[in-house]
Amino acid sequence: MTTMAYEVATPVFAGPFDLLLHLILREEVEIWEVSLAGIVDAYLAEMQRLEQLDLDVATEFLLIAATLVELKTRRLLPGSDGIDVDEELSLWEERDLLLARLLECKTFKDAAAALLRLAAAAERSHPRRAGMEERFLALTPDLLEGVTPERLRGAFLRAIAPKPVPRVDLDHVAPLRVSVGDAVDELADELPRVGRITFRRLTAGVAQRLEVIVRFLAVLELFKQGLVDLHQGQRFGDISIVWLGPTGAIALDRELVDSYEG
Amino acid sequence: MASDVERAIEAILMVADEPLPPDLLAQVLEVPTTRVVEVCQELATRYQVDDRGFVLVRVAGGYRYQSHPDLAPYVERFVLEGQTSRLSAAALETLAIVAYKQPVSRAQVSAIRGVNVDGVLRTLQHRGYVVEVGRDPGPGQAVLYGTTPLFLERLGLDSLVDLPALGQFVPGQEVVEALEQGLRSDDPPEAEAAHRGL
Amino acid sequence: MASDVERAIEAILMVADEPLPPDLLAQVLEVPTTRVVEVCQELATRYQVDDRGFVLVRVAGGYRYQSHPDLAPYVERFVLEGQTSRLSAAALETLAIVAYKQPVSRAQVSAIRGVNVDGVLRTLQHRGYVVEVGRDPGPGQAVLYGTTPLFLERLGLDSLVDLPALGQFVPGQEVVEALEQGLRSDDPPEAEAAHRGL
Repeated sequence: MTTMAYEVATPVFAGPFDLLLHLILREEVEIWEVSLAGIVDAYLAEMQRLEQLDLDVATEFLLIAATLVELKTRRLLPGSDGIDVDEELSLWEERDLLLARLLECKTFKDAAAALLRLAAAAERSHPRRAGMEERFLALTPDLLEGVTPERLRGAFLRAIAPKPVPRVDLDHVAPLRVSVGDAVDELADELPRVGRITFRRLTAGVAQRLEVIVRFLAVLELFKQGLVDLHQGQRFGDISIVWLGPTGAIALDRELVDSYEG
Repeated sequence: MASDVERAIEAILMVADEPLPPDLLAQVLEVPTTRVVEVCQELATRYQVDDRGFVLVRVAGGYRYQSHPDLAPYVERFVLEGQTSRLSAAALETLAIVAYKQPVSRAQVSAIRGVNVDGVLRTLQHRGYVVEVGRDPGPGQAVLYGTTPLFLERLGLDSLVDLPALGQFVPGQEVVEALEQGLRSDDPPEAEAAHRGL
Repeated sequence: MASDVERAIEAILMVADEPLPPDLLAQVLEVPTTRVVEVCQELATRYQVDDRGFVLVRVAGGYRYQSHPDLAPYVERFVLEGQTSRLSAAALETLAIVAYKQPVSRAQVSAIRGVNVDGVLRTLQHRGYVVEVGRDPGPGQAVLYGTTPLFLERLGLDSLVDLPALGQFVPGQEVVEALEQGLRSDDPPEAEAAHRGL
C-alpha cells in the first residue's frame, strides 16, 4: 500500500503554506526585520529537513520556493532601468496569488482550532445510549423480515469483497529524478569547463518546469557559496553565470544543499 | 441545591447502559455504599414528586433510569412507529459478518467493513440478534460477539451449520487478512475509540 | 403538574439510543412539532433550574439526554473506554474545510491546504465524520464530500448553521500586513526610512 505514505509526516508543518505562514508570522513582533531573503533561506532550510516527500507535495513546495526565489532575485540582482512591465505585473500577480492562498490557509487553520474547542467542550458530556427496556423488546418490529439465508450470504460476500483502494495514478508523470544536490554537483562539474554561460542555455534541453526550477535553485546555491557570479543585463533579461571557483575538484558545502528527490 | 454526589449519580446513571450496583457507584464516587443507596432513594422520590416521565428503580441488583410505567402506551407507539422496520444494508452486512465469522470482535468487524460499527452492533444487540459470547484471550481482552437463537429462528435455520455455504468465490483467508491489515494500518489505534470524539 | 406530552417526551427520550428529531416525536405523540420543541426547551430549563446532573440538548438535529459537562470528571472515571483519540492538526484542518465548503471535491480541499489530502480524507471517512455526498456535474464528475451527523454530534452542534461564522476567522489587518510584508520584495518601509535618515 504505497499510497498510504502520501500523508506528509512532518511533526510541525502539514504543508508548504503551513511552513510559509509560520516563517512569516513568527517574525510578527519584529516586523521591520522580516526580510524576504530570510524567509527564503529558512524555507529552503526547512525543505532540506523534510525527507520522503511525495511528488505532489514536493512540487507544491518547489513552486512556492520558486516564487519566493523569484521575488528574492529581484533584490539580489542589480536592478536597472528597462523594466519589462508585463514581467513585473505577472510577478506581482503571483505574489498576490500566494498571499491570497496564505490568507485562506490561515482562515481555515483558525477555524480548525475553533472546531477543536467545540469538540473539547462537547466531549465533557456523554450521551445516554441505554436504549430499549426489556419489556418493549418484544414489540420491536422484526427487522429480519424478508431476510433469507441467501440474502445474508450475499451481504457477507459484499462485506468482504476487497474494496477498491484509492490509488494515485502516477503513470502519466514522467519519471523525474531531480534533486538540487545532484544539480549542484552537475553544475560544479560543468561550469568550470565552460567558464561562462547563460541560464537560458544551461536549461535549453530541459523540458520539465520542475527541473528548470531545480537548476535555478542550484545556481542560487552556488551563488550563495560564492562559487559563481550572476549578471543580468536588464531586469528579467537573460542571466549570465560566471564560474568563480577553482578549476579542479571542489569541496561543496553539502550541508547547505537541499538533497531530497522528486 | 443538589449535592455533588447526587448530581454525579444522576450523570453516571444517565450514561450507563445497564443497571449499576450501588457498591460500584460507591467506589467510583469514593463514598460509602449506604450513602449511595440513600441518595438513590431520595432521587427516586424526587422524580416521583416532580411527576417526571421517568423513574429511578433498583433492578437486577443495580440502579437505572427507565420510562415511567404510566407512559408505556407512548413508548410502545414510539417503538412500533418511530423506528425503521428494516435493517439497513450496512446493518445487514455487519450481521452477516458476525454470523459467518463468530466469535468476532468489534474491531475485526470494523476492519472488514471499513467503518466504525459501534452503533450498528448496539442496534443488533438491542434487537436480540447478536450477543456477547466471550472475551478474546489475547491482550486487550476484546469482547467477542456471536449470533443468538432468535437470529436463527428469524432466518428459519436450525443451526449455524445451516448457513449457506460461501462457495468458491470467497476471497481466501489471506486476502481478507491483508484487507484487514491494510485498513488497520490506515488508522490503527483510533479505530476502536474512533466514535469517542475528535 | 407535568403535562402528558412533557412526561411522554421524557419517557421516550429515556429509551432512545440516538438524538430524536422533533418531528418524529411529534408524529408519535400526535402534537405539532412546534409544541415538541417548546416542551423540550421547557424541560431543558427545568433540569437546569433543578440543578440536575444531566442535561437535555439538541444535537445533530434531535434531542437527547446527556451527562452535565460539570460532572465529566466523575463520568469519565466510570466510562473507562472514554479515551478520546484526537485528530491530527492536518485532519482537523481538512475537516474544517469540508465542513465550511461542502459539498467540496478532494482537489478543492487539496488546493486550499497546498498538500495532497487523500490519506487524511480517507481517515475522516473511516471515522464517519465525512462522506461522499455526490458528484460534481461538471466534466470529470469529481466526488464531492460533506460532513455527517456524527461530525455534528462530536462538536455538540445541532446543524451546520451553528458552525461558528467563517468570517470571524479571516485574518485581521495586522496578519494581512505581516504576510504582505513578508512577501514584499522591496525593502520594508521602516528599513528604507532608516536608511534615508542616515
